[in-house]
Amino acid sequence: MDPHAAAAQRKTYFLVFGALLLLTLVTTGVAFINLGPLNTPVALAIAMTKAALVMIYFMHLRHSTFLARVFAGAGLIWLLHFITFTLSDYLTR
Amino acid sequence: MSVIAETTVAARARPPRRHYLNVNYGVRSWLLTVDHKRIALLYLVSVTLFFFLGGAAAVMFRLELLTPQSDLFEAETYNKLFTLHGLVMIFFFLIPAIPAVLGNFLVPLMIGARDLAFPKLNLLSWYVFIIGGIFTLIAAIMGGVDTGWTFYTPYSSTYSNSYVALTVTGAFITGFSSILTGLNFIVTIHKMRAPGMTWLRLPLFIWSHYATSLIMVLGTPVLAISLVLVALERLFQFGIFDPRYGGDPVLFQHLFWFYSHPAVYIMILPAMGVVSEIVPCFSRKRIFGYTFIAFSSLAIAILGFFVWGHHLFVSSQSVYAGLVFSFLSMLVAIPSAIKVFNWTATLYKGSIVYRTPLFYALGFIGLFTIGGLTGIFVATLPIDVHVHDTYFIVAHFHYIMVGGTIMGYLGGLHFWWPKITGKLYPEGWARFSALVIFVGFNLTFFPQFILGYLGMPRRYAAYPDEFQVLNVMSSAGASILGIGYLIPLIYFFWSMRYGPYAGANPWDARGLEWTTASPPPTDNFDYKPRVSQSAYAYEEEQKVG
Amino acid sequence: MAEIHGALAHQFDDPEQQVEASTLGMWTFLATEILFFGGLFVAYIVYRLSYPQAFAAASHHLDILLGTVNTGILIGSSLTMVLAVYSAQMGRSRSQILFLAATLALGLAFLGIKGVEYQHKFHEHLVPGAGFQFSDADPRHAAIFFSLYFGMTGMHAFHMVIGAGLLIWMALRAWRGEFSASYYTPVEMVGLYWHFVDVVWIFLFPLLYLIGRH
Amino acid sequence: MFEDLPLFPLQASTFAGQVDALYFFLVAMATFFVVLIFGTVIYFTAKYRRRSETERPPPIHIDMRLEILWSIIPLILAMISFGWGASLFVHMSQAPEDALELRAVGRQWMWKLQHPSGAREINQMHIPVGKPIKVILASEDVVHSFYVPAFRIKMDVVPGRYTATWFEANREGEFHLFCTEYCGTQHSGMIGRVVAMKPVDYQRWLTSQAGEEPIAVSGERLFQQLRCESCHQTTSTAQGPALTGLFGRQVKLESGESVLADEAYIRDSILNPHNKIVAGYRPIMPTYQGQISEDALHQIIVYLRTLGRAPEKNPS
Repeated sequence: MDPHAAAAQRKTYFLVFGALLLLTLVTTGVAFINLGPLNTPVALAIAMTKAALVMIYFMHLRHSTFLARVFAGAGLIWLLHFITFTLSDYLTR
Repeated sequence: MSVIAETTVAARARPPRRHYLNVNYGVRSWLLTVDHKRIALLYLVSVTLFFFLGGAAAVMFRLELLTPQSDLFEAETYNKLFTLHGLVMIFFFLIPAIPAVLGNFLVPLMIGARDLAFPKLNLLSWYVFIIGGIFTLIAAIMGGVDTGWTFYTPYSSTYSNSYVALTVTGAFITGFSSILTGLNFIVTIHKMRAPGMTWLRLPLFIWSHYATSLIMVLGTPVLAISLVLVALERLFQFGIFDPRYGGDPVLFQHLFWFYSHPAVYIMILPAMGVVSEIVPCFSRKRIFGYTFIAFSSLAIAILGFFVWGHHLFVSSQSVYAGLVFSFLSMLVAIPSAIKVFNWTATLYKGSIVYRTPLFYALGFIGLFTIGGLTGIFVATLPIDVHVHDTYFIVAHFHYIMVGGTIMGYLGGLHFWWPKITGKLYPEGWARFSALVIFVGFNLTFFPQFILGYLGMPRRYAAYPDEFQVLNVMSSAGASILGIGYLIPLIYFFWSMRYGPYAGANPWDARGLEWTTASPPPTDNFDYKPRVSQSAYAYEEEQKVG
Repeated sequence: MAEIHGALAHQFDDPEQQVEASTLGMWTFLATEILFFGGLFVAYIVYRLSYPQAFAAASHHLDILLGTVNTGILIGSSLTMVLAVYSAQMGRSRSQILFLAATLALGLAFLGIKGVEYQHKFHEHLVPGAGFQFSDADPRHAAIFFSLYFGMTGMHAFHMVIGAGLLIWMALRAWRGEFSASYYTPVEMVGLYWHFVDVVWIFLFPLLYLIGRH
Repeated sequence: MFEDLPLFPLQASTFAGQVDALYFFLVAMATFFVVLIFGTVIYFTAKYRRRSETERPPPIHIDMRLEILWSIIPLILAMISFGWGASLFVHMSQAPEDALELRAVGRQWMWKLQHPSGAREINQMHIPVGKPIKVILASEDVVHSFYVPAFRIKMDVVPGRYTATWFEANREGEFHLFCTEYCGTQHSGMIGRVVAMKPVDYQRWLTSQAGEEPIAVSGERLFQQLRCESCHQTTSTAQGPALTGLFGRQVKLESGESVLADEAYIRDSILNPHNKIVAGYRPIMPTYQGQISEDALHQIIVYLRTLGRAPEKNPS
């Protein structure tokens, strides 16, 4: 890797770290504001953003092969499927 | 013992001087091996032991069921026996049988690789398997467990007075051996294929193992965590499933079957792969509908995760969920039917050679057809209401797991035995035992369909008198089946020592595994495999290198 | 290049194949891990939808300050982890070891704070089982919350402990000079694992600590 | 010899004929395919056996029409069984309003039943033919399953909640009652007898069981013994919501939602009173978890149902 790209890489890591810290404070702060039914969706949206940042930048999915991305997504999609189908019972009882 | 009648030219050749079996000797060379072929043999020995243990339990409770009263054993012993049978057969035989033995041996050979992608992980998976097995066996020796292999809560987590936690730990640990095997296969099939071995040139055995591996990797962890939760509830009164602690017992059933229904496809898909190799070989013909069979394996693996709720039709699951899961379960019929029809069509205008592996494969097709069609019965809601947890279910899944998986496993073992050991098995005895197994199997399990529709519940140590005749038929069949399984055990041992040398390719089969010596060298190939043919090119000569 | 002797395992044809295989293997393993935690998440969602008040009441007994601090610490450890991989990539083994040590220290700090929280719960009789006491409404379902809390965070902590072991192992290997700019796959794989454990926490934190705080 | 070898279960409910009709359809379909596959496999294997070493079978290429045909036909047949099964299942899941309600409790390892008149039975169920009967099921310990093969009905008995099944017997006689969810050591001993009799005989049987008070009366007595009425009065100063006319009504909750006051809701409100607080009330009711048996819960609920459907009132 050439030094220029390497420096940019390092900078990205610190930026992502900053964003993650910021989002942590935001999610804690928002929890104390009454958003009605929206509190949980907002908290989850922030968590997903943070997870995406970690996966794309820290876990290098940005530079990964297509296959690695597919398997990274497969687990998540499968978990969503698991949740949805279990709830198809619980929410219709 | 009569040796195979027509000795092939290859059989008169000499075995290679150096191969994976004699490259080094001693216990250490086996227990520390990272050669996938040796690990396959470690698994072969282990699963065979477990198979006969589980079989012995079955023979014992079939004896008990000769009479309506529970007179041979007390109900408690009976319950422990069927639990041991289920646990051992499912977690320690059916799930690892084909993938960890034949799959381990053949996946690298078939794709032209030197080994699996992670050989040490492969060895680790065997150790994990053995440790899990030891836990389960210790629990069995200390007094056993009586929950049934399904561990339904709150019986397992609170009420049972048997060694649940220890057994659950055993099953939990063993699950990781399955995950490691699946992970290894996925990476190997993606990354280790020889030049020219494109996806659509892969043998169907590989496709079915790829599909199986997806289930192992995506399903098994859910079983693992469910068992952890059962153990936490049992040991520390963590409230998750027991209504006394506010939990919902049906949630366990959701978690359990999210894995355990796909687990049925872990058992059957590899056997389908075996059949897809054997049928074209002995028909001397390309397999019919290659792509349909290949993609139906993936379809079965994925659909398998969408149908678990059909185990909960009478468990107070919502009517809506029941309808959804019934509908989706019906769809499994399609990829299954595609496979059966394509195998049958492969025979058409073939040049069929009668050999034991083919008889097993044809037996598989027939019995799987019965098992699959009765699957439509139990996916149909009102029929399942009546037959759920009766002997109808027992018969149905034994047609799949014994009629399907074990037929496939034995067929595969006979087919690749010459490759694994370099020796031929005695054909006459093999045919005889295949016949005994087929007859014994049907006599054991067909009466159970009738028993089930009559309403005899499963897991009953004692039963009303009117069910006796059918139960006696079933027990008689079980003893024939038991003998049928012992015969191959004996002649396989015999052939290791006295069997004639098989040659590299005794069946004149296609596929990379037949292009190397029997037994293969440690690195599998003495040359660099290159593939320029599609699989099952039986109308051409095999192109090598 | 004596350092990378044996780096290419016999079953692979070239280093590129080896790296791709390792990466794919690790991601496949992480997919497994997602579903392993997934069982807990499913149980959590089912019970939270069934007993929302009890979950909110129980969640108020968690220490939000310690939770937030711990989240920050774990994110910090992810940064040092990615910098350790970066140093390995650059072939700077000294800074690689330092960053691995920093990651380990942050991980241990996380576990320490977690331990303090567990101890508080123990004193407050909030550990499920015979000794469980809960003064607010609906103690039975609050007990489910705490069962899941201990189940999920315990399982997470267990992964952290394994991760800590892996970090020590990687630091030792780096110290022995086994890695170079052309071969650092093991560090990268441990990094993936460590970040994954971080991601799990990123979801656990709002789900466990931040219910009904307003 | 066929007395010893039964091949088909008795049909003793209105469901039995309907379920069996579907079953015969499936048996016919299965037989057709089994004969087809076995026949074809045996025929091909015999006809195309290898006759010479040099034989080269002609390559057969994939035929899309064939593949589509044998994908579509199973799909159609599977959809027929699904549709047929689904409509029957939905019918079997909805008990008629006027069904006679029996209350059953499963425990290791017996069935306890109580009739509306108060008559109690163990491991027996006397019922009149020609009348829809709903059995409301509860478990005191583990999961059991209530199964009467002659009626083709089965329902799991899940601890912590009510489940229910219904049927209408159309044949007099004695039939098996089985537990079909493995429930421990004496699982196979958890069996009983269903006695289906003419309605007049059933009435006669009920009167012979005199001495038991009706369920609702037991429930009322329990209601007083447990001092439920001290809070759940009809006056406006009451600390708990009035229960008259509660059953079958929509109840507005403190959380803003509203729920139907059915048996599950009442059961949950007694055992987990803080889970669903009625709008306008404080969470002060103690839980009766562990202090009240499943039998007693059944009785209280039946009593509360007899309180009738009073005109809609503002609970506060």
